[in-house]
Amino acid sequence: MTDINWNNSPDITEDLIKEHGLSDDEHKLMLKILGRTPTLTELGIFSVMWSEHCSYKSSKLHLKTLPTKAPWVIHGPGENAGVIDIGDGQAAIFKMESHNHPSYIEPYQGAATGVGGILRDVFTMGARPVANMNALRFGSTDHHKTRHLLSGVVEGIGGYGNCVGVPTVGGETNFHPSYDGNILVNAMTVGLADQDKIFLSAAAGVGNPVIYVGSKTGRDGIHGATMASAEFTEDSEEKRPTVQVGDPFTEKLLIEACLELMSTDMVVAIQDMGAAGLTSSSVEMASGGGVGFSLNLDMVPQREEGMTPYEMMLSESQERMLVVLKPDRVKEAEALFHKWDLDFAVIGEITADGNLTLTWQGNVVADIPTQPLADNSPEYDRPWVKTEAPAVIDAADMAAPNDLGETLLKMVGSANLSSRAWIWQQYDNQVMADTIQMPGGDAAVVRVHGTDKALAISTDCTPRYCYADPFEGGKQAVAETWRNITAVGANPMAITDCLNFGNPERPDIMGQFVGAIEGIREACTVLDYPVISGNVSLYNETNGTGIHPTPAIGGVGLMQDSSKMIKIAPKENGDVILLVGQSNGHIGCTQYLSIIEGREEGAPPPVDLELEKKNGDFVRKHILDGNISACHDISDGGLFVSLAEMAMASGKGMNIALNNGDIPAHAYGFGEDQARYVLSVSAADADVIISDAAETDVKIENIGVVGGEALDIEDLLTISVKELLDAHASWMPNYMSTES
Amino acid sequence: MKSAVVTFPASNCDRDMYVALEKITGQTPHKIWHQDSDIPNVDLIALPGGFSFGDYLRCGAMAARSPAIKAIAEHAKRGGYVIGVCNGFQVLTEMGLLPGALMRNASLKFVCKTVQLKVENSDSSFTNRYNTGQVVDIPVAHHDGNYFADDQTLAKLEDNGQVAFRYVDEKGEATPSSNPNGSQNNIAGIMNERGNILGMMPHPERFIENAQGGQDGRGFFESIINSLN
Amino acid sequence: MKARVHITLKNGVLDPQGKAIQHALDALGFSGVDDVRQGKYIELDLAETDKAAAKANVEEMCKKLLSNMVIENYAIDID
Amino acid sequence: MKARVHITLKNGVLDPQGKAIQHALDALGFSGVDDVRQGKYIELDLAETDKAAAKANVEEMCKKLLSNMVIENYAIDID
Ligand SMILES: Nc1ncnc2c1ncn2[C@@H]1O[C@H](COP(=O)(O)OP(=O)(O)O)[C@@H](O)[C@H]1O
Ligand SMILES: [Mg+2]
Repeated sequence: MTDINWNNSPDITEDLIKEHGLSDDEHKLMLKILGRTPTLTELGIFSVMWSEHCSYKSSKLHLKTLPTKAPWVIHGPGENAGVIDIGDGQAAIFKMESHNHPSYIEPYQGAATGVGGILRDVFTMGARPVANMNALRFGSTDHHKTRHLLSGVVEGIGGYGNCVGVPTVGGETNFHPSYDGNILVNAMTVGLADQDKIFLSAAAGVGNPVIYVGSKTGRDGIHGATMASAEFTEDSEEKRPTVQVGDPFTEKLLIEACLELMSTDMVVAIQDMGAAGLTSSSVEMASGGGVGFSLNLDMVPQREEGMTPYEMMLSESQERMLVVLKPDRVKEAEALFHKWDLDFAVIGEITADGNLTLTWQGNVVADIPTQPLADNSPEYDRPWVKTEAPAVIDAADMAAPNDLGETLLKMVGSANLSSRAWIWQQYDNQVMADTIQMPGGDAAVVRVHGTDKALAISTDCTPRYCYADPFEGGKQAVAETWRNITAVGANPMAITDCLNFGNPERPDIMGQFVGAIEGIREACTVLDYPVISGNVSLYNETNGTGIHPTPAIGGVGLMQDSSKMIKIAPKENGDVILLVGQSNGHIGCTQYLSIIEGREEGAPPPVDLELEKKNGDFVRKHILDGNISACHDISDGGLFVSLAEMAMASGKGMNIALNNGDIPAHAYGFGEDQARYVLSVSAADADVIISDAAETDVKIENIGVVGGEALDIEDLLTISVKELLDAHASWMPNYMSTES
Repeated sequence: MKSAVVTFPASNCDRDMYVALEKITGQTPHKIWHQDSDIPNVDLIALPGGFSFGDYLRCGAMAARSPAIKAIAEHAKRGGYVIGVCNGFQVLTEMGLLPGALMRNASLKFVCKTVQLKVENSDSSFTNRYNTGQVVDIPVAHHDGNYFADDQTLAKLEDNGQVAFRYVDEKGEATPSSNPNGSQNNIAGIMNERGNILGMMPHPERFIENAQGGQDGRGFFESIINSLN
Repeated sequence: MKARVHITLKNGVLDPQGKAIQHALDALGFSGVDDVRQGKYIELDLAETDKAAAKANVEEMCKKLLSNMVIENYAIDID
Repeated sequence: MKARVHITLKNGVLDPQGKAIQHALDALGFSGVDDVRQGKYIELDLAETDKAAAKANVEEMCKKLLSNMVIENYAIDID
């Protein structure tokens, strides 16, 4: 064994090990792997590699049960991002990731660096990022921090995404008191690559050089463990902020430089430095390729003076990448990075022994076998209890509102259903000039540059459903993305997930997690819609109160002919409005119940996945046949809200007559039964669609026509489109311009 | 029309401009890297949108000091056409080729949306395919598009017909609420006195086909082609 | 009464702007610039005439709005 | 040697940031703020050891890059 001789290394005491979050078993395992006491740097490396964040120790067992395969899946979970085949030798590459905690501490930088991180996960695989999405959850609108957090997060996402020149094309935004102390900032990036130019992180080739490129390393983001290292740093005059600051300018250079590098044949392997920076990138590259890494830390570009090996290995400085090059190409690659004004340093080489060997100032400061470190990362089967299914609420037991029109107005002007234009106008959603469906519709659509193809993207989750029934909620989140993608005419291909939950050490929370995974599994299986990447964020909890379980799903669909895409706005007066799907007036867990009755209870709407598939496939077929001119799925707020949204998008009114039988009108209008769509079609096409529906046993009803200045629902309500628009558009700007 | 698009390190609408020029002119544009001091002989040089150097310090400031800038200025001096869109407009003011400056939006927020522009005068090389007073839809996407010039400069711009586009409402009125960034006199785009240099905040290159939401941007490029014939 | 506030990044916090300025100066041929840090400078005209009261007031403003205490420091001069 | 540069907007130049700060302070209940102007503060670490030379050099930097003479003024302190 190599001589470990870092004379500065302190005693590795029990306390120090505790501070690094290692359990007794993990401690023992570490000693067994090393065959000796670790150095401080080694302890730090074990600690981060085995942290929940890097090791997925609480979730792994369950994540393994998700369906990840399909003929069109090129790389599923396990790589930096998932990859699907979109034909013509091209691939779409995508992933969603959380940056929750940093965004609560410092909303601008937390959200900005979240965007930066997910972009790197995608371009590190050789993809040019073409679209960003953001799924945001904030606390109650009454909470004193909500405005500050919302404005900072949105500015940070825009500040970063706008500068790197990737359009932010959609997302979702909820407010709920369960996020008061733990907001969620989930960012998703979609990229495009040629299938023969996809890069992986597994290193190979003993003697090949290991290159560090990008920004210099500072002491950013060295978390809880900082105390342990504080005594070894020169200056302690002020407590170091653990916040990382993003530099989108450098990220843009990094994207261009890396893509240029990857267009040559110089690269053996490449990996971004994400969480746990140099540590996780080097361990993953080495263990993934079954080789060792020998790194000379003196060669690491450093922003600050006197950095210790511990700090360098744990730093989370942004905008950095690790690359293994072919040996004779270093000069060429260096010139390329210098053209883009980026740091480039050979910091080590690939070795045969499988160890991560770090030297610093002439001494070996760490020497860890990477395979055991990666393979033996802890895996827990945490105890869990199933969430008890809540009782179904009957709308007939509930008083009807006096004025349905006023009720609808109140709903479209509420915190959770009002327009998000205040948000998306701060995002450049058109840069790259291929966005053909901008925020405001069901799914965002971007063209595959230079082809007829397009990708449709949607992020969805209904946390109140997941809280009431994690299984149904998990199913619903997947189904809603599938439905949104279908509604624009695209074929849903695969999803990424971002699983945000509370403390997994609590059996009830773990039960939520397990339930949601089961639901996602079932939905993905039935819909033939595999999970190809994802991220888990646990411990979203303050003072024992966890967030609502929030398994955010990001779905991607493909269109062969982007000219067939449709939007939610009806086109012509006189067009017929069709309602697809079964309306049962399901009122439990609805927006209506929450906004109008102030109650959050009952069972969420059940998701019949076979029905989803049948109805969705039917709608998509008719979109592609050119029979449908506008389509909107029914989700939050039910049928009336969907109709209102379509009217607002077109500026045209509608004359609707309902056939609600013995279901109370408010339940029929605001119930959130799943697997439903509203279509706007020409009169001639309506006949074609209705007769096809009869043949294929799809429930469809003609409920009215487009026209006039108002949304008029016979015997129930009449509201001018203008009034709807005013209520819908004004909530967020008003909210943000008043002080808390 | 022979054209060239300049790329600074963090330009991000260079491809969009390139694609628009290629589609509309039918000719492959040249690419100019900000470090190039030799530039091709073309009719039009386009400075695209983006963040050139991260928009640090001041938008366009560092770009306006790049090696390629000298040659671009010479091209302009010879009477060659130069357009600057968004960040490109900021670069042109920083270079001193256009008067005034672009300040932080009055809302202090980035703004991305489609706005209405009034074509102030269809006599120019950049607007002759539009009608005077025509209202067109073009998207904006910027953080610093709040045009400022001192009163004298402003008066001169107005008197000489150097204001090319103004933010207006659907009726063509330059109202405060139709102004997305607080620009003086609702100015969206201006020309130099000689009429061969134009800077504008809105992005005509993003609106050249209906799939993008509209194609009112085409007229801008077609005007330049037209004025060469 | 005038208050001048300097808002600077805490030590160790990355300063992308400063870095870019340094780089640009270098490219323009200015050598010997070892480091650049960019901060904000805010001048406030105050109705207050008591120096101590003004200072206390501006201190509050810094904490509540002008500076981001997570990554920035502030310094106040009154005259 | 350290140079401190203050870059401020010229009189008569609109200052959207200053105005927004003033507005926000007002909304937060800070009264008696008559005007706010926001500028930039740049610190440079210079290799130069001669004060006059350093000042001349930084003056050049201001003219060439750090300030936009159309809208901004600069002031340099060396120490
Ligand atoms: N944070 C956000 N950023 C960008 N777009 C958003 C954001 N939140 C919501 N949107 C957009 O607002 C529209 C409505 O959102 P939502 O009600 O969640 O749609 P749906 O119910 O169809 O899933 C969508 O087009 C969505 O992309
Ligand atoms: Mg939808």
